Amino acid sequence: MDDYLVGVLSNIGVISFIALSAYLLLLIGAISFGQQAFFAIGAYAAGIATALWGWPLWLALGWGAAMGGVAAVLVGLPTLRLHGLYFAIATLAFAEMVRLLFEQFRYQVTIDGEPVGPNGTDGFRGIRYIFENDVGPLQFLALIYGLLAVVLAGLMLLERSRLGAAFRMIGEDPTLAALNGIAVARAQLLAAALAGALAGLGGGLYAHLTTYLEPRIFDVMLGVHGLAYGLIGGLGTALGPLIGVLIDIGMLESIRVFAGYRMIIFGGLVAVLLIVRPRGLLDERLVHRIGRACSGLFGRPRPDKNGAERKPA
Amino acid sequence: MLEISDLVTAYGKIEALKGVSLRAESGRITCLLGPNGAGKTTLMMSIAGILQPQRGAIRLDGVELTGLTPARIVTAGVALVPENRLVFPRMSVRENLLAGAYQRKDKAEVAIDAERMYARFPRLRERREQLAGTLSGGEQQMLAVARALMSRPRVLLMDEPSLGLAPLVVAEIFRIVAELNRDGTTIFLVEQNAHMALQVAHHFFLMEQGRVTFSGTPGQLAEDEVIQRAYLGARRAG
Amino acid sequence: MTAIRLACALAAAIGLPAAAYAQTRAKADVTCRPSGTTLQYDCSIMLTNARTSEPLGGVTLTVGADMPSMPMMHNVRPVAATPGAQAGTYQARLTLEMHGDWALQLNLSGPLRDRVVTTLRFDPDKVAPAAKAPPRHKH
Amino acid sequence: MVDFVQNTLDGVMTGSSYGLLALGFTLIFGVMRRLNLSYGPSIMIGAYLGTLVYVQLSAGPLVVIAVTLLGAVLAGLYVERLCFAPMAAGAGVASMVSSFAIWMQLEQAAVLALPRHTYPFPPLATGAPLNLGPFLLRVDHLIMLTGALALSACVHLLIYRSHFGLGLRAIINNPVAAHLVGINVRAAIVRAFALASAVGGVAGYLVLAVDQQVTPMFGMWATIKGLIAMMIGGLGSIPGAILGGLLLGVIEAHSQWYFGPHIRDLFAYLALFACLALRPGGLLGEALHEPFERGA
Repeated sequence: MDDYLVGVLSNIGVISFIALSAYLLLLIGAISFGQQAFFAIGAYAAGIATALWGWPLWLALGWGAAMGGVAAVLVGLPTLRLHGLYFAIATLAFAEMVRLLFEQFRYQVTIDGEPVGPNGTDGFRGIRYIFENDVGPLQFLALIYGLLAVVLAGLMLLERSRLGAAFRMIGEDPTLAALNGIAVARAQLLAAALAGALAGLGGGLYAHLTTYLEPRIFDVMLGVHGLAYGLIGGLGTALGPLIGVLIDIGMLESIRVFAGYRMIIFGGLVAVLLIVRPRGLLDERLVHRIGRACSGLFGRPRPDKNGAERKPA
Repeated sequence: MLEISDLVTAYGKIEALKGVSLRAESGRITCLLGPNGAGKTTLMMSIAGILQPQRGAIRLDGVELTGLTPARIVTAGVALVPENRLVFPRMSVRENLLAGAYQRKDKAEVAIDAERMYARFPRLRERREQLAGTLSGGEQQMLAVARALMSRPRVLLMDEPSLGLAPLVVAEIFRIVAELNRDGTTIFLVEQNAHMALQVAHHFFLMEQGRVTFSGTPGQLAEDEVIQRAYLGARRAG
Repeated sequence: MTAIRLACALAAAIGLPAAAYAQTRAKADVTCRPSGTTLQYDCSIMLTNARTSEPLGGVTLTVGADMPSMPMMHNVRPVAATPGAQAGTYQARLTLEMHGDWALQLNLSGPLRDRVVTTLRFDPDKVAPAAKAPPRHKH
Repeated sequence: MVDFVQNTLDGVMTGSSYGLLALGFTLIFGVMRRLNLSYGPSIMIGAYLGTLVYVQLSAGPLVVIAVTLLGAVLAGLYVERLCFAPMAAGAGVASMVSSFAIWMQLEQAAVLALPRHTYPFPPLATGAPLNLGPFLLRVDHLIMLTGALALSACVHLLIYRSHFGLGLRAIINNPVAAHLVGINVRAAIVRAFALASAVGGVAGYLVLAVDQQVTPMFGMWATIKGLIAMMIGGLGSIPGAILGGLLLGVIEAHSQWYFGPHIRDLFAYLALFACLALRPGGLLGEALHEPFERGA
């Protein structure tokens, strides 16, 4: 595969982490415009760990994910109890604050006669772990998709677990969830931490993929894109956001011939798609129908034929 | 005269109205009795145009209303006093009345009608500049009725006006319903309070699970049988 | 900020010795100028060894460009650079989508594998190193 | 002490444009409980048409204002038709994401039409600044402030004294009841959108005339400043929008004076974050209760 295709696939893999991070919060009904902040924190943390402290890659990625999770809990504490819209705007404000703080953040160590490390708006160059340790583009691609597979498996398991059910209940109606004995606040914080760690991990991978970070990369565009993927692809399962990413970057790359007009076509397409399927392609109803169809195939007893449709509120 | 023929309204696949036919004669009080979930509010919302029926027709004095937007239905002369009142909470009583006459162009007449409403509902005059949200249940009900009357409707639909009100206030509401009818307003009343409704109604219908199961005048059925059939579900054979 | 610096220093102490720079590190000086047709630029690149600063000839080099905001979205398909007359000099013609700041990614995939990133501001009439302050709206 | 008052004055001046942007946001949010992320970009489209007319046809300020206003209204209605009208009652989030997709579309369309990074915009006034005692008042800033206050007064009168305003407030209070009293809710929402876009167009014109240049970043800048000012002032509250805008302007002016431009934006976001965490309803609005519908 030529380098360009590997590059695109790597981008798709890395962005999927932030899409899954926003998806996880959408599960509990929280709309976050700020996952790019934890993506940035993870990227800088992992970049510093390998480029400045010489840590091995897996430890650096773990460190990035942990920092993302911790930051998510810290910002989640005062905001998760807020009403949906206020939480969305609070996360936007927090993410912009993180970006502006990174514009002031300077921490450099001289290695080999050269200052290496974040230098405010000039960015953070030289995260050269994959070159120093001879990690080829294909190997790094395998690492990205390996981690993504693990995360997806984890999310699929979560879907079937009690915790997954608790998340969806909170997403539907937090008061009702509390009435059913779910510790709503704790579950929300856990979801925020998981989402923050996911974004942090994605950030760490991104830092090593591009070897170069700059605060402007992590502005509101990235966060809103992450949110949009889940809503385009559908919130039925963890695959939904990935479909959103494929449509977005897959589409952007494939209609490269309209170089200048991509966003015009893509923007219009998303708007029309959301009219037809306001809850995304793979939404809960479709997933439920597929589930019933599959259970029919495998001979499991099927629930009664015309399941009652929910009466709109 | 308001005429409903074979009306079917569904939420997705669930048919809330399974072919309802009934009439509300002009100048009379017609009442619709039935338990919760019989489809009474669905019928009211279908008449008012908030819900679009799948089949059947709604006509007012021969004019077809089915499929019109709520605004056009108000122009045709229908006014609905909705279930649990839906006053405009953060607007004053006066502004709620003005909103009721939103479609009317005759500003002077509207002012006279407003005075007339204050005369009929003295409590509203006292609370004229107060935010509607701060009124008591009974006062909000009177405001909702007054607001509906401000559009000078040919027929006034009332969806469970006694809901959640103290007995004293319920008696007051029904006195007003009778008084409005005496002044010439055709009223189509949906109620669960069968006892009070039967005292004012000239004609009534019973409804169960989206179907009309009885039509007649209060005298025809003894009150207890009405209640027994409407709420306790008479044996089909009976 | 000092708290963060302390935490970083501590982390460095417990970290393993900084990875030895087995690989040679490349350094790049990039100058671009408008090629006449709008949004198209001719760039000449000088690759040198970061430590010994002698020119790096015979490297297969591709040049890609990312818009700093949403890099994975507004990017330009990488172009292969053609070696210039002297050793270590390369030429590449870039077609961008927009004026403004672009981060040029120089990918070395020849005998030596490395990536160097420089940010330049591309205007219709001139190309300059990105100014210190990003072109944020003045307000 | 003089600096303090001078900064506050400057802050009030720039804050007035934030107030107008917030006013436009509040009108849309008030009527439909929906967030329109394309609000800034639709104003930018109007501004780009304005600068096009100014550059190509060297039109006078009045023509540029008219074109900017008309462009903003047309772009605003385009957004309403595509992102908000077809959405079912429950699809709040879907229409917000759809408005984001259209934001991308409008921004790229503007960049394609006028690829250069900055374009000139006719200045409001070019006279020397007036001095009022020890303080300096730029003439164009003064015009912006008076223009903003005058416009918000007009909008206030329109909302609280006119027939159209009565209908709009009824919809804000209870959309179903608004239907029942015979208000054509659909048409009223479209008119509210047009009004909000027009207000945004004026705000955009004033800001860009003071700045004398327009960049594609203006769309995002306007959306975010309008959003912050609305949130500080209080959702759906018209006086709150103006107050929120002025307050934001003052906070920014002082933080810029003491800490520099980068920290200025940081303080603006800090103010917003603190306001949300401590008083979600904002200064004058009341906190939202009904859930922000997640989808049909």
